[in-house]
Amino acid sequence: MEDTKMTTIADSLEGQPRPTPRQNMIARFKMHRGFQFGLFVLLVIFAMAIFAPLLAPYDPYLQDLSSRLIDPVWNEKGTWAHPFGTDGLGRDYLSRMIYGSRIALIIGFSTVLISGTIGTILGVTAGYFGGRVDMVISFLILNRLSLPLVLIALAVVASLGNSLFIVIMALGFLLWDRFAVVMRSATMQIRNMEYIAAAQVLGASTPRILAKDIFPNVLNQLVVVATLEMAHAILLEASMSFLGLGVQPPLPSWGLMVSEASKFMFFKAWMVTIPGSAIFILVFAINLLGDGVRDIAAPESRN
Amino acid sequence: MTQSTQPILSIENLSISIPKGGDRAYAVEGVSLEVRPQEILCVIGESGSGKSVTSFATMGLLPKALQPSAGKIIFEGQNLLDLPERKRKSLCGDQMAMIFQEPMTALNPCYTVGNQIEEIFKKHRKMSGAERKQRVLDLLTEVHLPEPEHLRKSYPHQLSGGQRQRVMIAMALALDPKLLIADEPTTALDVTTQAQILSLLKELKTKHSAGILFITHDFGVVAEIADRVVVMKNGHIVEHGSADDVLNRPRHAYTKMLISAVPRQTGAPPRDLEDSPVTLTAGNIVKTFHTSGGLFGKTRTVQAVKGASFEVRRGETLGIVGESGSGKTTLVRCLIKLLEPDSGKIVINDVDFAALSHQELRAHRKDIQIIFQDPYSALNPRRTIGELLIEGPLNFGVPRAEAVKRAAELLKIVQLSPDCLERYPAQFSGGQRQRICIARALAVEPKVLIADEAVSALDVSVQKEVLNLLADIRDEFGLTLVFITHDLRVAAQICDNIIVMKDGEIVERGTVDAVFNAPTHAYTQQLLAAEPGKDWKIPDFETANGSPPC
Amino acid sequence: GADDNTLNIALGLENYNMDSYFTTHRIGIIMTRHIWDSLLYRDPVDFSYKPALATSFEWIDDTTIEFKLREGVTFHNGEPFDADDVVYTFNFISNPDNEILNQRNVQWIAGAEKVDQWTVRVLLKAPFPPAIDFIAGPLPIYPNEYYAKVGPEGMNLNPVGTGPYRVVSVEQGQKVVMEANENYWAGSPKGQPSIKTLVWRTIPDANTQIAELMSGGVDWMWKADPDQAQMLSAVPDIQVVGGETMRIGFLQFDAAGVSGDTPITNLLVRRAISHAISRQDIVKNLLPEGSQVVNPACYPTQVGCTTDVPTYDYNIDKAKQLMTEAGYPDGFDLELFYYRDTNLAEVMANDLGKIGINVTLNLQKPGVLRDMSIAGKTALIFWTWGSYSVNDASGSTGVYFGNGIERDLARDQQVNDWLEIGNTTIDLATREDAYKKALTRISDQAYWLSLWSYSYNYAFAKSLNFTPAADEIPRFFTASWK
Amino acid sequence: MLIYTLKRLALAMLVAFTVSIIAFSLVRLSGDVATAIAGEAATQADIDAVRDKYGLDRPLPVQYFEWFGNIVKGDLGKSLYFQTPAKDVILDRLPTTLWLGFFALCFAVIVAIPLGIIAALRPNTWIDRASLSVAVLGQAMPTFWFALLLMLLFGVKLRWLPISGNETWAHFVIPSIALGYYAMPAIMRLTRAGMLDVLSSDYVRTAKAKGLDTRVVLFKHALRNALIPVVSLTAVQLGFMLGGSVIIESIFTMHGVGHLALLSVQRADFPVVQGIVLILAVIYILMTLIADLLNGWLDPRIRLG
Ligand SMILES: Nc1ncnc2c1ncn2[C@@H]1O[C@H](COP(=O)(O)OP(=O)(O)OP(=O)(O)O)[C@@H](O)[C@H]1O
Ligand SMILES: Nc1ncnc2c1ncn2[C@@H]1O[C@H](COP(=O)(O)OP(=O)(O)OP(=O)(O)O)[C@@H](O)[C@H]1O
Ligand SMILES: [Mg+2]
Ligand SMILES: [Mg+2]
Repeated sequence: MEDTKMTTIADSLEGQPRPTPRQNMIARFKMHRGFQFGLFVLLVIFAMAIFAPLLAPYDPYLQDLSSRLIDPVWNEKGTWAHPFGTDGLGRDYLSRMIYGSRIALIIGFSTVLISGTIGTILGVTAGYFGGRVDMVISFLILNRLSLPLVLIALAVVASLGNSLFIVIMALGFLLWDRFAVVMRSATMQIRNMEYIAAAQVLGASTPRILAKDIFPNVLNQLVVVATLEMAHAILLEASMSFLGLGVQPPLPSWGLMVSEASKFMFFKAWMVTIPGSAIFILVFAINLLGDGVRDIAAPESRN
Repeated sequence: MTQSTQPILSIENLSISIPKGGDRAYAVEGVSLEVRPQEILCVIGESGSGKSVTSFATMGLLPKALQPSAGKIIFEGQNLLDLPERKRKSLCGDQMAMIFQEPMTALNPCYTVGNQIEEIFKKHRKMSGAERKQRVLDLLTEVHLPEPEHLRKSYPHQLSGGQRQRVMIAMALALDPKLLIADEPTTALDVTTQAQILSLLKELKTKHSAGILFITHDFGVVAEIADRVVVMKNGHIVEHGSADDVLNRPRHAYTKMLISAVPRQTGAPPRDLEDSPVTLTAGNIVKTFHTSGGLFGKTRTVQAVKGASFEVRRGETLGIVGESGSGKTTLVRCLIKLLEPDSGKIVINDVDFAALSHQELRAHRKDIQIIFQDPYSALNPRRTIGELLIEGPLNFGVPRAEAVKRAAELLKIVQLSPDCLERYPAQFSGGQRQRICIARALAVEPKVLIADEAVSALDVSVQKEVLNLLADIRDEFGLTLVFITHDLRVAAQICDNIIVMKDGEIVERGTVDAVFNAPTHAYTQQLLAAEPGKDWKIPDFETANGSPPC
Repeated sequence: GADDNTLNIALGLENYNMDSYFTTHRIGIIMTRHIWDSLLYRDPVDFSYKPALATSFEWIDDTTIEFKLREGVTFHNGEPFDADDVVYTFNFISNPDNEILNQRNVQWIAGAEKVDQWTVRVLLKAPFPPAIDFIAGPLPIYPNEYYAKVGPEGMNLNPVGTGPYRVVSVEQGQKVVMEANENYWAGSPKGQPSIKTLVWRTIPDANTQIAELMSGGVDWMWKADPDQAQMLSAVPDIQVVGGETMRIGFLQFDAAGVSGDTPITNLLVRRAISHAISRQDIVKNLLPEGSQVVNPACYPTQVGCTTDVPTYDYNIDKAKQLMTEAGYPDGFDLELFYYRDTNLAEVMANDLGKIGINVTLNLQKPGVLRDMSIAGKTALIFWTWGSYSVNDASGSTGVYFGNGIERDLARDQQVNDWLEIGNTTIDLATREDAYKKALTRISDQAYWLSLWSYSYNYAFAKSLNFTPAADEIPRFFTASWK
Repeated sequence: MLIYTLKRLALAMLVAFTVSIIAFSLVRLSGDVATAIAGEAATQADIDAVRDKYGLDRPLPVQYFEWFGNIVKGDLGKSLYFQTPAKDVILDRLPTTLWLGFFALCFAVIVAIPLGIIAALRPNTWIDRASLSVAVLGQAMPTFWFALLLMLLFGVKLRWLPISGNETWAHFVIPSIALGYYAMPAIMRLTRAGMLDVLSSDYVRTAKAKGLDTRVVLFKHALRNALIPVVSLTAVQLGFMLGGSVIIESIFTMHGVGHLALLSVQRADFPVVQGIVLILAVIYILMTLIADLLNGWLDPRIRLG
């Protein structure tokens, strides 16, 4: 009697195939409201950026001095002709907002592409080879960390001139530190895994080990850092543009829009609120997404 | 012990449910057991059988996710599950105490040993500081710790594992508890240390008249100390009775299966290998580590291997035994050139590996392969079994199609179904993973196969299967096997010859028989003496087993 | 506020050096007028010259002016004022070795001579018509003994003058506190100061200035953006007044091709651009009350300036037609350099876009931009110019045109010759005629397109009596609480 | 420990050296410094004079070594803008920034650590979610925008606090909150994660098995261990905050080095910019050193390791 019960339990245990990592991930994804929300918002902003010409009611650069500073539609004096109102040069705010998503995303993605590449190469190299290589790279990282980020970025832009390209390059070459730090420790962890030793023993070359064994296993953490750094880059660009050392007008950068509108701060708060909230929502969504990726794909790297 | 004594602890029909998404509905179901004074009750069972959960439920340490759904835990006449939190807390540490498995992490690294013991007095008794200090010193002396005065002021990280476990025991005994729960207290320790702790516990049992609930998965330990035994499987008790009955006359098939899986001191009959050619020669290998703690940390020098030499013949299995830190792993990592030895020769089939350049080495790597201890970290979780199995052959220039075909065959050899190729490591159990590791090593058709503690992480039943598989493969492929273990029984079962290492040196070598029956070195003798349950003659049963493939 | 008789002034820039001769910022010019006096004083309303430290002056010849000095004036530190101070000051600043920052203000001075204790002669290197305007403006008289002792560094830390206000403390780059000079000499054209304490605070961010003004932290600010000004005027305790200044905005064309053979060297293109900028619209919508479209290459009140020059009305069709004639029917790419007023630059870029010129904006620091223009890296620059508040046409044209003037991108000999006459002749009619010719040619050849004059908004507490002046110099010694 | 400290100080010097090279070359990228010094109305002759006066016509490495040699002597050169020693200009403003950083850090820590602890004690409850939201909001809020909102509310609308300047402690309240709020999320998350980690650790289980009071378990056994990584992070955050003070100080017109840095960047006052970069870098390194020492004090494994 007892016997039969035991075997059935045993059978059901062994017979049931364990879920694949992907199935696990999908299950976690389905549970994760924050990630879903973040993803949704980001996709909406993405769509906005891609279909900007279709969505925007006006040319974002089209000035009309005769219809300056029109209030948004929810204010008494607003009209549906300009749902978000117009700016100081009579440009349609909604259209600028829509096109602004392009700038924000371009900044976010390109910066992370540059900084991620630099940081990952440095971090993985340091983590994999250790020893002296690690010492040199750690020193580099320490140097980078001790440089005041905002100040250096401002100095570079101030000297080389403000343009989208320079801002991206400046941020790209400054924001690699977190990539390097995280990739370094992640690689160190993986480096000590026995499957790396196994691959060596099986005659795999170092590049092959890096590509096949190290990289796929640090990828999750890379994605997490990349999302968070993307948010960071967008915020920094906004701050720099706010200080007047960001992208060049008349680009409809949200940060620049806040900067241009900040003179109306106390009287026409909506002009600051709209682009400000757009930055906030985008960064918020990206952060949710990053947290989500961490929870879903790499729950082990919670801190 | 006498049946008439009133039990200190009796667990009645305890069930603890697991929240949805777990691997089963109950962590334990309908568990009943009793612990009596001056008695050691051993709970034995394989990993995940519910041993820890039962003991945690008693101490009120269950994680929030797990809640007792039925049953009673009666201690001194009161049901612990009904007691208010505060009352229960005043029992813990006072009337009942617990020792944990991991001595390395069970003590708070931030406070001195003395401080952590004194806490108990502060909480449960009113004592002056001097009194408390004296009691701490007494306790430390009682558990045979050297220099109690100095030790009291030490931090946990300054102590060895065995010393920490003694501190844990001292802590548990502080207030003379009626019930002592020990959850695998010796699993993480070396045999010699384990023997000392076990004898300490036996000594305390009589001295303090406490009842001890001792959890383990090692039948040797059971044989060594148990008065009565409870066998658990998948959350159920399948058998219980006196130690003698359960060990020598088990009734339940599962118990029989477990006992028959326990490796025997007397392994296979000695084989004649004198005429086989020598495949592997290690000559005077030396390896010293110089560690530096980061950019400017202190440097430390460890002589891990101090000149080891040996030969292994084709078809032979050489066992390397020794306690933790004796240099076993370092030695074999030098053999396969994962570490660069400081000096020495490694000759495999007339090629001196130590003299090869990096480039030449890669071509020769296929001759020597290794299986690691931890089946969980030895497989890249991001690659399918198929990719893992063809990795080696591809590196050595085998065409892809052929490599895939061979991978499927290999899976058959290690008794897994070929459709496992598409799956990821996470979908396999520990034993199955170890089989995959073996298949991966075999894929490049090595001449020498090294197994570094390849079965230590596995349950006995699985351990036995893997050992059998290794022996079969060795014979089938004419492999040379270097088998590293800290478990003398395992070594005896599979090896032809044995090397004993201590502090980086080989202190004894010889055939299994010679080493086990007539050890010459004091250290070997000590090791053998420390083997738990060495007096237990393991009965033989007919059992059918073999886990279903994949 | 009025209750503690303290005026809190918000300034966007800091005065990096309190020594009047070692600062070029307007803030420095303003503070100078409060701390020191000059020999003469130019009336802010009718631009007439009034006696100040000098009671009278007389041109002895084309290069010599004699001043009779006022008696009984003392410096803040008690040092009496007399001819030695004047002579010392003029000799100090005209000596190139002393490297005073603004050489333009002093390079015409040969030196000064003491005639007697109350008479001084200032010697010119060559005839220089606006000399009196300079003497009435940026050339304050320093105490000779004190300055000889402490030098520019000491003067920076602890300025001493004869002016209506005395410096109490200087927190470099942050705050300057001044107190009314109790012993200010009677009869000064500046009048006696009424407000006891002036606190000059540096608040670079315009928003913060407005916030402070609204919350009562400061009592006075200027250069509020026209939109801000409009909205500020709706705030109960605040009044906003506008005041025109001599500053004008203009486009400088590289007509001579210093930056290479760009389309800008083509007269038709320059004229097309001049017709394409919607100056009137910009002035109406984006500039403060009081700003107006300007046509000549100078500010109309300036001596020698005339508005009777060829003008360019806003006419897109004509501009397009000119572009076609010039051979650019499809337009071209152009970089517009500028150093301030991004929004105005944006609108001009937009305007030029309408005639096919695809403009990229390029913001630079002024010093850098000037260098770039000299080095031939700029074809079109949007500048603004305040003529140092010198009410003479030479203050404007003299900087951008003339033989040997490196910032001259027109390099028109005819223009330069006429200007030479205007700049160096004392006779007013001759000057006016020469300037008129030059200005006419400048406009006709479109070397420079004057855009507009800048009017400033002054926003301050309603309880304050304050009148702005056209020379961009707020005079707090004339301000008072209601 | 002493040797360790000395080694760290040596490291700090080394970093200061490399950072100074970076700072120097970066700032010298700023085009022609002489032009910037001479000002809007300068003529070419003026510029040449400036160039000659400051030795800007010599090769860069020569200038660098001279500059560095002076730094070693404690001389950062002369501010091109103020014409006074850059060291004085910077040191004059440094206290403001340090106070701002200190207050901001206090704000961040005082809010973040309790919040992190509470969240860890009640994981996945509304408290946990609420504190996580506070954190995520903080991370997503552009600092300048948050600062402007605070200024609008407390300075203009309510008139509770002064808006700009740094004369009294009241001037520091809004800026500290604005600055600290950005640093808070990271500290909170780490406290929470560390606490969760520690609460499920073996030694906390041991402490519970000893029947200790929850209070003792939490504050004696758990918190100390959980705080060890937080200390390092906090040091790093202080470094970031000193950098972030550029924005906050500019908005609130606090005369600290951050604001000075922005202005100096704009007017190419390179000795000052170089000096600030250098000083901030050294402060950062010193902070990590202090954090390490603090960790050594908290964690005997480091101290006695
Ligand atoms: N916190 C938890 N949440 C969910 N399930 C749990 C939890 N802890 C334990 N379990 C489940 O309870 C069952 C019994 O676990 P337990 O730790 O008692 O096993 P064990 O016999 O002590 O094994 P081992 O020898 O590995 O320590 C297992 O199936 C396990 O998965
Ligand atoms: N990479 C390393 N750096 C520094 N010291 C090391 C390193 N690897 C091993 N050691 C030291 O060398 C000695 C031998 O270690 P080794 O791992 O070979 O022992 P082992 O016999 O395999 O022990 P175990 O049974 O615990 O696996 C130990 O003292 C260990 O601390
Ligand atoms: Mg267990
Ligand atoms: Mg080992």
